Amino acid sequence: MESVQYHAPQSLEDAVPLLKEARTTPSRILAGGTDLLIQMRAGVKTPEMLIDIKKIPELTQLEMGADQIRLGAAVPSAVMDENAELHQQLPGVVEGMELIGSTQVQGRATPGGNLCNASPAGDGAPAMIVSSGQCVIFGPNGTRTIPVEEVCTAPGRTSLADDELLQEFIFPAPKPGQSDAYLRFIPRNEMDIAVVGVAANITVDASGTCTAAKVALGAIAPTVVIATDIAALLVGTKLDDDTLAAAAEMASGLGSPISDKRGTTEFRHRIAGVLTRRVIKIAAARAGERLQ
Amino acid sequence: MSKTHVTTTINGDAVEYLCEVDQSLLDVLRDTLELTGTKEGCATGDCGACSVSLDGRLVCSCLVLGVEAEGKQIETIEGVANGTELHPIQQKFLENAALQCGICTPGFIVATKALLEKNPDPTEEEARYYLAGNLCRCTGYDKIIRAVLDAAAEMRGAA
Amino acid sequence: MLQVDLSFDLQQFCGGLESLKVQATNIRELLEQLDIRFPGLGAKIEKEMAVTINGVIYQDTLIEPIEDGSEIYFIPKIGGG
Amino acid sequence: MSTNKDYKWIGTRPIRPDGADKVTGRAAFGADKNLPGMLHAKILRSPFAHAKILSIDTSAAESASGVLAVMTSADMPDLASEMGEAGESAVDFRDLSHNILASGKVLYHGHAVAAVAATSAKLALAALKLIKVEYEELPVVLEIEDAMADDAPILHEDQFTPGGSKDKPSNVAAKMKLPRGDIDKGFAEADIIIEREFTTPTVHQGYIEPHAVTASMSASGHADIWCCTQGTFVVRAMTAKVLGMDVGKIKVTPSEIGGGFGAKTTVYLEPIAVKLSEKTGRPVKMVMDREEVLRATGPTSASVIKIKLGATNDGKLIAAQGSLKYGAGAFKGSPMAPGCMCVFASYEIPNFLIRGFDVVLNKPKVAAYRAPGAPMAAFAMESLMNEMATKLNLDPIEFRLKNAVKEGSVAAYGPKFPVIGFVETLEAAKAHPHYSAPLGKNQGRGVGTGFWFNIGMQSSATINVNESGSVTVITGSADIGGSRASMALFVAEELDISYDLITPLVSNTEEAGYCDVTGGSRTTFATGMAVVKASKNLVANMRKRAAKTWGIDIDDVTWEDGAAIAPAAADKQPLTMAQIATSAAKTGGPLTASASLTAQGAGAGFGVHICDVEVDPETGKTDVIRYTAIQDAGKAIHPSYVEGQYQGGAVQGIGWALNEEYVYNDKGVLQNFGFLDYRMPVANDLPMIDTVIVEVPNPSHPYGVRGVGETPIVPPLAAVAEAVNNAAGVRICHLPISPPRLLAEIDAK
Repeated sequence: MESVQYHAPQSLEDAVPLLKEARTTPSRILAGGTDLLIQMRAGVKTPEMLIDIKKIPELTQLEMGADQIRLGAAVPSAVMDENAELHQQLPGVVEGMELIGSTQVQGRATPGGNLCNASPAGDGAPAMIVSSGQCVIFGPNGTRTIPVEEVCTAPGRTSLADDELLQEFIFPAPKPGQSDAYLRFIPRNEMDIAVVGVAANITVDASGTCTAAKVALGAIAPTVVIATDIAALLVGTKLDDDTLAAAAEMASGLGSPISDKRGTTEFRHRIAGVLTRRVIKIAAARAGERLQ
Repeated sequence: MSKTHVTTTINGDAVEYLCEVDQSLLDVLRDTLELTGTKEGCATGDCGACSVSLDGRLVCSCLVLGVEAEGKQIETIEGVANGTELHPIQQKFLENAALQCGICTPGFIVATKALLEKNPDPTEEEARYYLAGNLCRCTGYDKIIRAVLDAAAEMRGAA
Repeated sequence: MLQVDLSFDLQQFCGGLESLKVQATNIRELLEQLDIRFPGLGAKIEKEMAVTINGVIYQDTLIEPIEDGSEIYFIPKIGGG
Repeated sequence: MSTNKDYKWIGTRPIRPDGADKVTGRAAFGADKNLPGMLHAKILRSPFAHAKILSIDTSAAESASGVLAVMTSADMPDLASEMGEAGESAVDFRDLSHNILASGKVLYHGHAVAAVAATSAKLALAALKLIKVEYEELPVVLEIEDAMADDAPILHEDQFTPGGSKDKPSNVAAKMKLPRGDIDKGFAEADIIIEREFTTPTVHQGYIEPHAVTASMSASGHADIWCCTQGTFVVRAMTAKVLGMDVGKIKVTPSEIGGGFGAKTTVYLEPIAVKLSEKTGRPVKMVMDREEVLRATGPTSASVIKIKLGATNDGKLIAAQGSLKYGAGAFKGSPMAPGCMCVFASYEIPNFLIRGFDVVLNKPKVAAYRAPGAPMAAFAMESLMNEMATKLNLDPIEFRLKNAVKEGSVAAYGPKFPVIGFVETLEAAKAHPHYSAPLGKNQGRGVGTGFWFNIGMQSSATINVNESGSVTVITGSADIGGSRASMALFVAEELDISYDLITPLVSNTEEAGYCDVTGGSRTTFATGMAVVKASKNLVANMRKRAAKTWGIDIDDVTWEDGAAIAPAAADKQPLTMAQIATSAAKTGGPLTASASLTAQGAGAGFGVHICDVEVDPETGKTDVIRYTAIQDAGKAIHPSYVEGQYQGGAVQGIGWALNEEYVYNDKGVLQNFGFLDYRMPVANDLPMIDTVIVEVPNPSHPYGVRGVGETPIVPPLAAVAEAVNNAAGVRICHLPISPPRLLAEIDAK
């Protein structure tokens, strides 16, 4: 039996030879491990090399700048949750991450891991997308930056090459009157996988009119659905009940949700609408509070 | 099959062990180090029976690799009591009859300790939310939550 | 005499008889008497059923005394979780 | 009867004797036993839910690295079909054997086919992949009514319905009929008749500790088994039977048990571990993982229950008809019979007809789960009782009181009830502040009641007195919920000594006298009876020792305050238990006492639950916001653990009602095989569970005890469903009330 190799590079530079080796050796990046370890035990993933990225400083730092927020790919959810400023700036992004698993899982789960696991029901991605997150991808030839929505290409698949790793996320700091929110539906109150998850990022002006919007839905398609039509519908309105009802209606028509042990197709369509309406309201209320 | 040498600290003791890369910390604790107080209920991070503290952070030891413990501080149920003197959380679990079969108890106590270190005065709702990753099938959680709140009050009083 | 009422399923074993009178002072004698009238019935009851005497369930016992005039009924043995 | 007496110890809440070890991690559970040189064994399981096994080739696995032995059903004796006593209910040993390792056919996905013992679990798992099994797939049948159909795929070619065709095999393994009066006449006299069909899904007991065993066979042919079980003697009996061994050659030592709820009253691993140990001469350890537990141990039955209920305008039940179909899984033996016996047991109904069906299908063989068969029956009946109360414009508890069974009522299952506490329990529920508390928007309240017989069976106890006067109490009854505390309380009360002087032990099958399983709510009742009897024997012995010491007649010696006294002889200072123990050598040798019995007269238990829920009408999500469980305990020995039984049972019932279910695909493959998707309630799904302990003493027990463990899981299904009905304006007949299902119901109204 082949034994698995384990490497925990201390810097991006140290990671380069490992990433090069990963071109020919089946490898996995180990962040929090909360998905990977289960997949390995079930025999779904059989890497021959694990690259533990948690000792690389760039991947574990959380930097709250005036213009942008830099979130290392391997920052545990619990650390995000404990950062009051991050809560204030990107409440939806925090919500997405803190809904993943239990307190115990929170201590390990990371935004980079959640995104690169590429589950259609991943809780992290929708809010990161609506908050215009960018991913810095590191490889032997340097870095490249892509929007969050370009990382997942299909369930379990990402656009990262075998010799690349997700280094960090960069979010623009929200403007006055702008905020985000994430809601998901699960049958219990914890410990479940999203049946549907919806994120919204809303900007309002002093009159309460929506001036910009972004809505994204998880678990209704193989990858996150960015609802540009809904966003277009919201802009210019005061997010009144009729508008939200119309948005909900549109959300219920989106995607191609499956029927499985977690919910039926019809149910997912319905819930997508309900959550869309509710999450826009929450994001709008938060945005209003940020007008000073 | 080559094994990796790991140096770590468990309940204050310097510990060295050899483990395979794909071996979980839970398996190392239970099988290699014979610290069987940490329990396995699912091995998928869904029941919390294997809860330990890793560098002060509550985790499921089934979702941590043994090799990842290198240089870390680990606390398990075996380190909660001070010798034969029970920790107030342990004492309150007993007084409140917060266990029936007892398989989930080590995980609950380790998790409760983490909770109270972070939040010495949790509401019932906060306690329930924090402990939602610890499954108990015997008690319906009522007496566990009472024990947690009772222990919190006692520890605040003692502090 | 004891009043023995038979459940529907036991009635099938006894040609549709719904109840009968038996002279017995304990469960062993009761089952013996039933076996004499319906060969195999006593053994079947001993193996598969519990005896109720005036409503109290007796399971796995042959020696329980039965007072004259008691009401007897047989029910399937009960387990539990 | 001594229930009006003030007790010193009975009814108090001391810390349980095993508690300190359980809060410090010292307590050893099933998977905690290791032996030098131990091997690890793993099981190859069927990838099909129904298939013929054409061949099994284990040669490659046998020669794989680290592998010491491979086993299939060919290594076990071929047993004839034989119903036997093992555990709580009759079991067919051939079925048991074939469930442990499939023979000829696999009957469910995950059915064990072969086992490998190797030097590590990892190597054993790797070797499983080398076993070549040739299958011929057969059509799969998963639903009860599909399995009953004429053209259904047949699981067992040699199984015929009793009273049915003798040529055509059937999946209906047993039928039952319980009639009373004339139902046609009864329904003709009814003013209101309601008829509905209810279904419940397959659900699992969900204990947190997976099954685990370590076994070691000696060269002399003696097997040692360490395992987590509700009954060591059952493990011994079953293992002996399926391996063709004598029970005297098997010793079973119980570990602490991490939950059972009925499911750990049978064996899956033990005979395999013993046989592999015999083959290798090494100890063998086997531990299931969670997926194996869910796929291949016994959940409880799914059910299809149809009930027609007739009442008169004055609120009296006049007629009832029930058809109860239970899925047994791959082998006969669902809890159909107790379900039929329970369904109408709580009410006086002059005319009824109950029919039951035990149906095999391609799912794992069911095992006992808390009040087996009763929760499904009560879900149907109590739901109709609630609906009928609404139609009659009666308060639902009032309606039940009008029809409740009491002492002297003839139970639907035949006999007359002795002293029971259903009326008292209903009255307590009615008087509880919860029952009249106001409700908010989208909130609703429901009640449900439950009944369970409770059982006695065999128990033994031994008490040894130490030279200091402290005592050890030994029984063979596994402690799943705190029974050691109860045993110590009985002894403290009887000997009139401090609880702290008593060490209760659960010992192995060679050192403890025979005890049947801990199940059926019998341990505090029956093993408690044996402990009380042994205590009384011990007191008699100690009085005798004192009489000898004093040279007076034993009848002149009484026992008070933990000491022998001679009330008539003022010059005789009381002899404390410690003094008697210290000088025992001089008065006849060590002090020890034993008792064994087949306990009779287990008192029926009745419970009433009140549940409030809040429903999100847009998502169909239900939250339980208040819950009260009221139940007759006869006498609560350690009230905290009685409350714990009420609370735990209620929450298992809430899970059953709201989210738990086995989800299969059409190939019979379980889709939700982990705790993530088999959704048991977590801490923040629930409110506190209030309890009320009603005490209507059971005259057959020295302290009035009734079993308390089973009943609490019976009422919640209907109580939750009714609360949802009232919150959302729907009528729930199918469980679980998962959000998609409830939303569809809300849409349909």
